[in-house]
Parts: sequence; structure tokens; C-alpha cells
Amino acid sequence: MSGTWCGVDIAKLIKKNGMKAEDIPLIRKIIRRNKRLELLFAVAGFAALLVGVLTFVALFAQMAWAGWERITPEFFTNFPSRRAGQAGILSAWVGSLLVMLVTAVSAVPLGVAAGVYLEEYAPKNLLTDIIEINVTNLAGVPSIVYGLLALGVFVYTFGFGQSILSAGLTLGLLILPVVIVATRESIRSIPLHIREAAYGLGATRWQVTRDHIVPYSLPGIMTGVIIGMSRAIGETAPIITIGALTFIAFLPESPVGPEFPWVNFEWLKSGFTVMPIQMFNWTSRPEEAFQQNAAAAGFILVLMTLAMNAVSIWIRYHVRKDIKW
Amino acid sequence: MQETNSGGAASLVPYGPLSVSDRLAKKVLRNFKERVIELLLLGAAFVSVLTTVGIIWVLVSESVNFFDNVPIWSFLTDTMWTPLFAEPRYGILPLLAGTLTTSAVALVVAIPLGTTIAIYLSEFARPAVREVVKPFLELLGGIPTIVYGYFALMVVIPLLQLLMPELSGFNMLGAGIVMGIAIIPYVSSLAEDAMRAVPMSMREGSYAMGATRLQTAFRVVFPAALSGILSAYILGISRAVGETMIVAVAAGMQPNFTVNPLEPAQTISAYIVQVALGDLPHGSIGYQSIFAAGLSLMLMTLALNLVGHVVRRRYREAY
Amino acid sequence: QSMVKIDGSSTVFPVTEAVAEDFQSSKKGEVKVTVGISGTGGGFKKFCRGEIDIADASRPILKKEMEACSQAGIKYVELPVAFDALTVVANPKNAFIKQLSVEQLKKMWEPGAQGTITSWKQVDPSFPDAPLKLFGAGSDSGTFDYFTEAIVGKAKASRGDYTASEDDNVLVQGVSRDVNAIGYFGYAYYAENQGKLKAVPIVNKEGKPVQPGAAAVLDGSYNPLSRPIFIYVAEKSLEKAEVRDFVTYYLKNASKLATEVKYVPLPAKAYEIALDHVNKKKLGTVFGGEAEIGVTIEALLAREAKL
Amino acid sequence: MVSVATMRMSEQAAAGVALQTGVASGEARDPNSPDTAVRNGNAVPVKASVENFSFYYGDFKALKSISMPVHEKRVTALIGPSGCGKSTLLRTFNRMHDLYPGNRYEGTIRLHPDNTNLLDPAVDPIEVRMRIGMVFQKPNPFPKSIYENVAYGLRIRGERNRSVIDDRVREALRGAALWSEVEHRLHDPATALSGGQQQRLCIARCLATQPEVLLFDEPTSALDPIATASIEELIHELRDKVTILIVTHNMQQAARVSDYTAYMYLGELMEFGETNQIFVNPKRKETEDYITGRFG
Amino acid sequence: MVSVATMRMSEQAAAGVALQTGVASGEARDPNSPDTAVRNGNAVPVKASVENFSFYYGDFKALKSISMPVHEKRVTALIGPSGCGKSTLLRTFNRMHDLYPGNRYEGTIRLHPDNTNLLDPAVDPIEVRMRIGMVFQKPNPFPKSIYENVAYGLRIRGERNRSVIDDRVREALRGAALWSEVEHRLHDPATALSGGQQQRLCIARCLATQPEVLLFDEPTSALDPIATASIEELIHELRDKVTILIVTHNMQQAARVSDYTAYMYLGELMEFGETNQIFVNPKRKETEDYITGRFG
Ligand SMILES: Nc1ncnc2c1ncn2[C@@H]1O[C@H](COP(=O)(O)OP(=O)(O)OP(=O)(O)O)[C@@H](O)[C@H]1O
Ligand SMILES: Nc1ncnc2c1ncn2[C@@H]1O[C@H](COP(=O)(O)OP(=O)(O)OP(=O)(O)O)[C@@H](O)[C@H]1O
Ligand SMILES: [Mg+2]
Ligand SMILES: [Mg+2]
Ligand SMILES: O=P([O-])([O-])[O-]
Repeated sequence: MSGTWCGVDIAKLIKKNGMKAEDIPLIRKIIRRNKRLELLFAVAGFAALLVGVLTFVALFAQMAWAGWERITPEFFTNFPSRRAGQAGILSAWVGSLLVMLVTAVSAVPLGVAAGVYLEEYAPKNLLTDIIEINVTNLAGVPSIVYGLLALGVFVYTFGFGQSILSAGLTLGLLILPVVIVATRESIRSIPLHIREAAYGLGATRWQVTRDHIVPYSLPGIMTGVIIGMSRAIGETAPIITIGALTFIAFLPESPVGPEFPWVNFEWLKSGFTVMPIQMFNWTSRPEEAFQQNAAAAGFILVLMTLAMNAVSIWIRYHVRKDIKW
Repeated sequence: MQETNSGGAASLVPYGPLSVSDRLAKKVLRNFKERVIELLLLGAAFVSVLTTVGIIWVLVSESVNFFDNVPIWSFLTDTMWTPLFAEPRYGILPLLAGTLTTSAVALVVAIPLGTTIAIYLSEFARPAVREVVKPFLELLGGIPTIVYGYFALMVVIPLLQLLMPELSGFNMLGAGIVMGIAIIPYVSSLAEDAMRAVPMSMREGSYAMGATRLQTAFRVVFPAALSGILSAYILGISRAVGETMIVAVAAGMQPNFTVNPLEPAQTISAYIVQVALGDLPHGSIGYQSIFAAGLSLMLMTLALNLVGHVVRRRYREAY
Repeated sequence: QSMVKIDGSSTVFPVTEAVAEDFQSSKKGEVKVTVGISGTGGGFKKFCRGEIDIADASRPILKKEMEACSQAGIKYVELPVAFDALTVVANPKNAFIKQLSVEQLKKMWEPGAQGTITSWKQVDPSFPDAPLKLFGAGSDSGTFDYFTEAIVGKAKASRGDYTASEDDNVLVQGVSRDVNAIGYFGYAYYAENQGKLKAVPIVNKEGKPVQPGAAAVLDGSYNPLSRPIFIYVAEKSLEKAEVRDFVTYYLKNASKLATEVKYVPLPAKAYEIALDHVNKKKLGTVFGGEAEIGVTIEALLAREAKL
Repeated sequence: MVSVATMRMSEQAAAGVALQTGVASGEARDPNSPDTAVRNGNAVPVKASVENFSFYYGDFKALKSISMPVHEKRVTALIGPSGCGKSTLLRTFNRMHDLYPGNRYEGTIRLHPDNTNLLDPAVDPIEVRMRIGMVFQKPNPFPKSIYENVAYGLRIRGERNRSVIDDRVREALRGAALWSEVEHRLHDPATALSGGQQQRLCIARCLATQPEVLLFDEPTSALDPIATASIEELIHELRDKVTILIVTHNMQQAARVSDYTAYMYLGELMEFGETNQIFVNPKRKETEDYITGRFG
Repeated sequence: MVSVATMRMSEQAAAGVALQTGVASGEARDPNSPDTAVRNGNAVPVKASVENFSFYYGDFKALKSISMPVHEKRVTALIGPSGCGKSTLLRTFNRMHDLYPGNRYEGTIRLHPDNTNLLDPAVDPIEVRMRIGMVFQKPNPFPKSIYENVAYGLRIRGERNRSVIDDRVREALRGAALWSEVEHRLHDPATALSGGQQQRLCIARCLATQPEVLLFDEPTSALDPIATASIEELIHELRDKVTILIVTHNMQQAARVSDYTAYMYLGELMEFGETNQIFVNPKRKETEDYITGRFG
């Protein structure tokens, strides 16, 4: 009988009339064997973790190393230039900022509203099912396909051209599923009894949504939005697809106008460049010195995403903790 | 007097989907505002559907023109992809082979590593470690892929060439490995979430039997979280299939019909971005070809998502 | 606000970019200049739709493009701005390539070679039986058009199984890493990476192997791979002061800036003629919409003078 | 703390003003409505009457043809073993079941004096909930300040006047015997209160809008004995100001706080009567078994 | 169903064989171990003795210097108001608290006959858990087949032999009075069983590895009355085969199933004794108050 295992006849061990003091060594033998495997896995797990973390460190260190010298105040205030030493990322980071603004303004209200609808309002019917499957589906659609959508719809059909508006809307659609999912998850974590308390007082659905659901899920939504944005800010492929690989050595019109109503939407139509594009552009330069610039831009880009992620982590662990049920 | 709730369709889900039955919504006057708001919210939710419709419309309408010129059969069977050359050939197979091969390499890296990390974080690591490491891993997912692309080209492939001097300077292996690392966070983070969601009572049941952490993890937690873990894999696969910049930079942009990861190749997404870099004139067959390629890509991810849907249904958490 | 929109060739891009940069700073930022990279073909397409003021081109405008432009009522001034030497490069460790003839290059690159010519030995029996690794420009670029025209004899006729990139640095990386690699791209990329690459002398019409370089381009001996590069300015745009200023600035500084970005400038005379064309709005092309190879500077000057 | 004791007195006085709910007895009444308790001879007016009421969770019939009165300004306790349907019945009174799909009502629950059928689809559930407040098993304050918790009911009724709200919040907190404990920290988060305080806050939240009926679903089961005692005392004080319906699984509590008791079993109402009678002299064997702990 | 009734008979016979746990009384014993119940004159051997045991959740002292015996092959019930520390004490027996950081033990729990101190840091908690099984409040079958649930304990001990496992699964299911109900669907998912069946499955899961002590933490509180009755019956049958420690908040249940009862209050052991004595003639006023429902 193959009932023995590391020298212990388990069947006999268990079948015996109960436990005796001398059985304990047998149990211990089994445990030792089990624990050896456990240790083995723990080591493997830790190693796997290291692969991930070390890759990140290597990547980051490599860029920091290569680009360190270029990171000066002028690097942020100079336009791109053919002279590597004078080239900066002014138009790139301003462009990234403005594109992100459009992205946030388009994706956040839509995503939050959609998430609220699906969690709080949606009846169980075909339409809701379709929307729901659709959102999951969109989350898996490659970003390059969004680029094609933008090329066909925003650039040519709507005639927005290769503008900040096109890019911002494209990335907005790209992160829409992220915002929706974050909103829904965050709403779902609000306990039922809070909702019942509000309804019990005679609140309408919208009152419950406005006074409770949205405020309490806000930290979770914020986290989702920031994670989405930090993904969007590094997106290269869809922006290339709309054809935004351009030398831009100027800033778009200021969004703040000099006279009433003090806002100005000209910038939406402006050409632009963004951080990853600028980086991509520099890496394809013949002069070695531009590789330094590319590394420096990459370093700053990663820092930007790092900072955004850090904010979202901070929200997750601090702001969220303040809401207790 | 008998009154029935108009929400009548008997659904037995206790405290189920958090929708207020239509009964609540029925009141007229005060609820006019409520109705309007609901419609606005529905409209917002519908934008995602419009996005899909838009994607499909754009891809299909351009592809239709493409397939007017290129028989669909030769698109599917021709083994050469040279749409922009003097004698264009439009066989999607080389791009497909490239896409599948790089994805396979990436998954061979990401799934074991991602799963191991997920199990380790969820079942082994102390909470303090987890709280520190998890965001770190998520950062790995936030790094722009263009950065990964040059990392593959400048660091990983030269390292691989030290091991395999014959290896060409662009290859699917290096691109795939780095892509795998880039998608580890998607896999590990979601899989970990799924395992975290397994109730503690399930673990307690196992530990109370004298199981070790490893046994608990593999025999109880993993199967209990299977649906979530499979979803994580599927998301990882669709990320790999659609990933663009890493392969565009490091895999060689060479539409070879091969599944040998040591060879350079081109993926569907890399083709699209290559053409986009050249900005083909709107309306030309080359322009249409990127939409046909995009359609193939979209169909692949759609299929994956359907599989994911079925898998989630099939292995839905039973606890 | 005044704006100059330029798009087109990636080959011409470095020159135009340099001009744009200096021009903008000379105007203290009052004029905005965008320089896109869409490839020559892409640039002309936009140009003929009237979307841009200036098209960068690494080859003369083609018949089809001329038709598109005239249909849209777009007239233009053609201005050569510099010369480029398409450079065939090999890995510096490669010992057997001393020179290559157009025939040999054709053998490697013609469409029929796809899948069949895979070893150096097939190119020339004296070469070793080493795998042939090819790197070249992406299929939507003027460089590709010119190279195929010059080598294979028909624009866009090329084998497909090579590493194609619009990003020439990727090609530099590829060739510098592989002993058996060969590739081609604009001279500037070679000039900046001379340590990593070796330029292959090309046997010219006269049967002499010639290394690419400014001198060889100027005296016309580096053929057939040297070519003029152009900008095309829309007639309507020339009515705008900022565009006129920009073009004038371009032609006055092209010589200096082209050298700076490792291109071969034209003789000073050529820029004078060009400036004259601008001022007199001499429209049209001197090439008649034909792809042409091996145009020397003198020939070019002669033609321009005739316009 | 002497001051607390004296404070209590004035609080109650204030609460008395705040809690004049229901209608004055002299008002016109529907002549058909059962004015008095059915089973008891004494003439306590009926605030609500359940008539032949059944309830379905989807296909599952959780309540089977229940009929009983709820007496005005009295405490009625619902007791019975777990799962018998106590909460289900209670939650019907403010149409909580409308929040979830698939639930179905049959029969009537009439609210007097106006004789409205709470379950009529034409009756807006929001209106019902504005008239009938509910306190839940687990204290569920909103994660807002103490003040905002109490003011919430007023806000959703459109009250904007700051001083009115201030007054009502104070009165409600006094009514819930919480004022002295939170007076100086009205703007602290409600979640920082202890369990018992939170539950009293939830009661104050209901009181602020002066409901006609208060529903309690096992309000003390999540609380420690001291907090439990304070809630029971509060119910005692509220009993002659508002109609109260309370679910409890604790027989002793039912005996202590209620005037009437309904014993339910498997979705049916087994016995209804004055609490004294039910506990001392139950009419049915099953009730006796349950009360004496022989079963359950 | 006649066949079930006859089946029961044979199941019990089989279970009898399967459940001969504990030691034969003739065997050698550590002379220092308290062999008999401390408070009772009768000579029931002690399976485990809690000595001066305190427990901390971080800084919170949840159990205060508890000492009590656990008699072999008897049922000991832990009763007391919510939060008094019943579950905390029970979970100590198989070192469940080790799973969470910040928990601390003080004192000893000795397991006889070998006199191991369960709480000794040198003693591997896994070893303790292999000897002492636990059934939880909420049935927690693994998301596997019925068969695999029961086989789990054997598998983690490394048993590979299919026929041995088959036998033990059958015996355990019979021991848990579940065999006849699942015999023909052993490979169905365990989650498809009803709550009561799931709980019996969890018991079978423990029985399969023949633990020396079985811990039950309110095993019926999530179940309906019928399922509760079946679990109680099962405990009845197991009582003279294995040592059982059970937490319950239901006094009637404690009275019905246990031989000994410990009454706890606020982390202290107030009274321990034979169940009869505790229920009929409690020594302390507090115990009486609790048992008669005057408090809690
Ligand atoms: N949302 C629901 N869907 C389906 N059945 C439900 C739902 N809520 C409760 N039930 C069932 O209805 C019956 C009555 O439940 P209810 O909660 O009213 O019992 P209860 O008397 O309040 O019990 P407890 O004392 O445990 O709170 C139970 O059988 C329960 O399982
Ligand atoms: N993980 C924990 N951390 C801190 N305190 C805890 C924890 N678990 C329980 N406690 C506290 O320890 C005390 C004893 O809890 P325990 O769960 O043992 O009570 P119990 O008697 O089982 O109660 P119940 O009948 O409600 O299950 C309680 O005051 C409880 O609040
Ligand atoms: Mg209830
Ligand atoms: Mg407990
Ligand atoms: O970008 P091109 O110069 O190669 O057209």
C-alpha cells in the first residue's frame, strides 16, 4: 500500500486508537515535509517579487543615470531644439498637462455618472447587461484601437484635426472603463445599511446618490481616476496614430483669457506634443546626445506617473480611512 | 384588494443588484427631476456603448473598402504582408504569428510570475510588506510602455545576446519578455484582489485542519478565487495582444511568418503604429489596411473578452 | 496669431526643424511654426488638401500628387534646400564587404529576393555563407521610394522581409548589433554614429567605389544614391507675411543649418536662384512628376535656372 | 455627574414639545377604520392596521396573511424565532422592500387617521417614509458630523433655514437623550461615537422629522448591556409621544418595553395581545413554549 | 423513507469504529497531569487543562486568567453574553489566533496524555491543529466537491492511496450522519448542499482525521431549527467518542447537549461545573441572572 509518505503510514497513524505520545514524532515528520515545500515556495515567491521590483529599479536607475545631467531648470523651460544641450520639454509637459485636462474633464463626469447609473439606478434588463458587458469589453480593447477610432472619428469625421481636443478625448475614452469600474467598486463598498438609513428618512434616489453615494465613494473614485490618468499620460501609440508626431516649439493659447468670460477655448484646437511623444522623437535622433534627453524625459515621465500613483495611494490609505461605517 | 409590485419578474437575489424597483420611480411630479437625472446618467452610461459602436463602425467601414480590393480569403491565407510595396501582398498571417508569438512569450513570463507574486502577497507576505510592495508593483504597470520598449532594446536584448550570440538585434523573445514584465502587475494585482476576496473563514477552515500556508493557498484559496484569477489572466492576455510600443521598438518590424521567438517579427499593433508614423494618406488602400489590421486585433480581443465572460460565469466564486 | 504649418519628409525634418527653431527665436516667439513628420507622401497629401503651408519632400513631387494639387487649385514653388547621401551601412566588424555595386544591392533588395536570398553567398559567391540581415526605411517614406527607385529600378519595389522602421535609430541599433547586417538610411544617421557603423562604398556609374561624404556628393561621384531634398511652398501661403519671412529665412540660413545637421548644403548660387523664384513666384516643378535618380547639383542648378 | 441628571429633566420637557406627532384626537376620522384595538376591550386608538397582509420575496412567501392593529402611542413588540418574518413585517411599514426588485405585497396596511393604504402603488413610498421612521439593528449613522446626521431629514425636506435646523437638531438630540453628551462636539464625525450613542443618534435622526410611527429592528442586539439599558429607557420615554413598533429576539426586552406583543412563527402571526397577557397567560401552546425557552 | 432509518443504524455502527479517539484508559499517564475533574468528585479523565490563561488582542485583554479542565469524551459548553470571550477561548485551542498579528497568549493549556503545552511557542501550531479540529459558526466548506472536502485533511497529511481515502471519507460522512444524503453525489460541489448539510460536512471534514478534540463555535447559529436539531443530535452521538468543546449563545442548547458548562463574563470565567448543577443550582448570582434571562 502506498499509504506511506515520508516514512509515515498515515492511514495507520490516523486509524490508530487515538493519539499517543509517541505518535507526535510522526506528525512532526509530516509537518516538516510540508514546511519544506512551503519554504521553497516562499523563496520562489520572494524571488518573483524581486524580479518585478528590480526591473522597476533597473529601469528607473538606467534612465536616471543616463539623463541626470540634463535635468536642470532650463530643461523644463526650454522648447525642443536641434541642439541637444538646449532642448527642453516645455511644450511637452504643458501639452501633457492640457491633454490630461481634457481627458479628465471628459472621462470623470461621464465615468462617474455611468458608474452611478449602473450601481444605483440600472434595472436588471437587457440594456443594462449590454452596457455592463460593454464596459468590461472596452477595458480590454488595445489602446492602438482607440487610436484608430480617434483617427477615423475625431480627426477626420468631426474634423478636430491633430489637436489637443482629439488627443484628450481619445485618452478620455481610453480611461472611461477604468473610471467606471473604480466608481462601481467604490460604490459597492458602501454598506447597504447606510443606503437604507437614507431611504428610510424619505430621501429620493437622487438625494441618496448626491448626499451619500457620491461623497462616500469619492476617495475610491479619485484613486481610480488618477490610476487611469497615470496610464493615459504615458500612452504613446494612440497619439502617434492620430498623427501628432510634430516639432512644436511654442505653447498653445492660454486657457485663461484676458477678458470676460476669462476662459478661452482656442487651445483645444492647437497642435501639441506630449511627454512620451517628445521622448520618442528624441530617441529617433541621430545624435547620441539626444539619447540623454530622451532618458531625462523618460525619467521625468516616470516621475510624473509615480507622483500620480503616490497621490492615489495616499488617498487610498489616508482619506479613505477617514470614512468608517 | 390585491396589489402586486410591478417589479414583478421574480428574481430571488436577496438584497440583489442595488437597484430601486420601478415602483419607487413611478411617482410623477416630484419625480420628474429624478427621471431627468436618471436619463442623464443613463446617457453617460451609454457613451461606453457608443464608443464600442464607434470603434466597430470605424474599423468595419474602412475595412469594407479594404476588402473590396483584397479578397478576404487571401487576407486570411496569404503568408506575406507587404501592403505598401509596389507589389502589395495582404496576408495577415505573418502579423498574426508575430502577435501570438510575442504574446505567448509575454504570458510565459507574466502568468507564472504574476501568479506567484499574487499568492505570495496574498498568503505569505506580512501585511506591512504587502502594503509597501503592492503599490510598487502597480507603479510597474504605470510606466509608459515606450520606456519599456527602449529598455528592451537597450538593456534586455543585449543581455540576451550575451547568452545567445546568434540572436538578432531585434527579436520577439526580448520584446516578449519585457512585455511580460510590463503586464505582471495586471495579472498579480487582479489575482491578488481575487484571492484577498476569499473570505477568511475559508482559510480558517483549512488552517484548522493543520494545513500549511502553501497547502491553504494552493488547495483552498486558489481554487476559490479561480474565476477572478482567470479574469486576471485574460486581461493580461488582451494587454499582451494589444501592446504596441514595446514590440514596435524591439521586435523588429519585420512581417515574418514565423513563430520562432528568436526571430524578428511584426505584430498587428506594431504595423498600425508603423504606418501611423508615416501618416498614410486618408483613403488609400494602405490607410485602409491599418483598419483591417485593427479589426483583426479587435476581433481577437473581443473573442478573449467573451472567453473571459464565459469563464467568469462558469467559475463564479461559490463561497 | 501667425502660424506656419509644415509637414512631410522625415529626411528633410532636421533641416526644417533647425530653421524653424532659429526663425521662431529670431521672431521672439511671435510666429508659431509646427513641423510634422508624415513622410514625403503624407506631407504632399496634406499639402494638396491645403492643410499646410509648406511640404518637406525628400523627392520631387510626383504626377499623381501634382494632379491632386491642381484639382484643389493649389499652386506651389519648389525649392531645393540641400543634398542628402543615402548611405548603405554595415556592421564595423564585418570584414568581407569592401564595396557593393548597384547590381549586388538589387539582388538583395528586389521583391523576388524575398524568402530566397537569405545568405550573403547568394549575393556574391565571394561572400561567406552568412545569414543576410536587412534593415531599411519604412515603406511610407521618401527614402524608401528613392532607394527602391535607384537600386531596384521601380519605386516601392522591395522585398518585405526586412526590418523596416521609420525610426532610423532603430536601424542604427540593428545594424550595429549584428555582424551580418546591412541597412540604408540618410547620411546624417551614419555621420552621428560612425563609431558603430561602417559606410559601404557604392560602385558608381563610372565603376568607381565611392564613400558617401560631402565632397563626393558635391562632385557628383556618389551616385546614384545622392539626392536633393526640397521644400514646397504653397502659392497662397506666400501671401502671408510670416510664411514669406520664414521661407526667406530658410533659404538664407539653409547652408549653415544643413551643415550643422550633417547634410550637404547646395552652392550659394542655388539658394540665390531659389530666393529669386520665391520673390517672383515661379510656380511648378522642374522634374515633371517623374521619379529621377542621380541628379547632380549642376544639373539641378541648370534646371532651376531655366524655370 | 449631577448636571447630567438635572439636564435630563429639561431635555425631556423639550422632547415633549418636539414630539407632538400624530393628529389631535378630535379630528375627523374615516368611520370605517377600526378605531380601537380588536382584541382588547380598552379604547386605545389604532394608528395602523395590518389587514390580510402577505409578502413575497420573489416566489418565497415570507409573510402569510397577517392581520393586526398597531395602537397609537403604544409600543408593540414583534417576537418570534429567527427567520419568522419579524424584520420583513417591520420593513414593510416604510416600504423598505421597494428598494429591491422581485418583492411583492398583498393585502393592506392602513395608516390612520387618514386611512391611507401604505401599500397602494399609487402611494409614494417616499411619502410613507417621511411619515414613518426606522431605526436599524446595527447603528448606521452617516459618515458625516453628528449635526449633519440629525439635520439630514430636514435637509431632504428642503429646510434651508439655519436657525430652524439648529433648533430641531437640538430638540431631536434631547429627545434621544444624547444632547448633553454631544452638545460640545456637534461637528465631530458621528462615527466617533460609541455604539450606544450611535444608536441614539440614529433615533435622534428619526425624531428630527417628527415621524408618526417609529420602527425599531432589534435596536439593541449590536450593543452592550449598558447601551442597551439606555436605549430601552429611551423607548420608555418615547412611548407616549409616538407610536412604536419594535422587533426583538430578546423576550425579556419585549416584556420590559412593550404594551402589546405579536408572536410570529414561520411567517404567520400566532398570537397578538397585550404584553402582560402574552407573557403571563398565552393563549396558544406554541407561544408559551417559545416564551419559556422550551424552543428556539 | 424506511431505508434511511435502517441506514442510520449501520452508519452509527460504522461511526463507532471510526471514532475510537482518545486513549485507552489503561495506558501510562504523566503522573503530574490532573487526571480527574477538579470540581467534581467523579473520576472523568481530563483531556486538556487551561491554567491561568490570559489572552490579548493587541493591548486589549480579552481573557483574564482562566483556569478550567476539559473532560475527556465529554461535551463542555461555553456560555456567556456576547463579547465575553467565548470564541476567543475556543479558538485558542487550535491556535487560530496565530493567524493574525498582534495577538498574545499568557499561561498554559495542557493537552493530555502527552502533557504538551499548546501555547508553547516551540510547539508548532500546525501540529496542534492536526490534533484538534474545529467547526465554525458559519459553515465553511471549501469550494470543492463533497468528497474532496472530507478528503482534505488526509490529503494535506500526504495520503495518496485512493482506497484508503475512499474508506475514510465514507466513515467520516457516516460519522457526521450525512452519508445517506450525499452517497450518490459525492462529486457534486459542496456549496450545493443546504446550510445544515454543509455544517455536517464540515464536521465530517474534521472527523476524517480523527482529532482528539473537536471545537464548535456556535455551530447552529446560522441554521434553521431542523438543521439545528440534526447537529445537536450529532453532537449527542459524538459525545462519547471524542472530547467536545462548544460555544453557544443559546442556553437551551447548552442545557441540551453539554455535560459541563463554563459561564464567562467580560473575559472572566465566572463559574464552571456540571451542566445540571450550573443550570439548576448556580453558585453565583450572576450566573443565575444570565441563565434565567434576567440579563443579556
Ligand atoms: N431578501 C430576501 N430574499 C429572500 N428571502 C428573504 C430575504 N430576506 C429574508 N428572507 C427570508 O424571509 C424569512 C423572514 O426573514 P426575516 O429577516 O424577516 O426574519 P426575522 O424574523 O427578522 O429573523 P431574525 O431574527 O433572524 O432577524 C426568512 O426565511 C428569510 O430567509
Ligand atoms: N480581532 C480582534 N481584535 C480585537 N478585539 C477583538 C477581536 N476579536 C474579538 N475582540 C474582542 O474580544 C472580546 C471577546 O470577543 P469574542 O469574539 O471572544 O466574544 P464572544 O463571547 O465569542 O462573543 P459572541 O457571542 O458575540 O461571539 C470582545 O470584546 C471583542 O470585541
Ligand atoms: Mg430580523
Ligand atoms: Mg463568538
Ligand atoms: O520621411 P522621408 O523623407 O523618408 O519621406
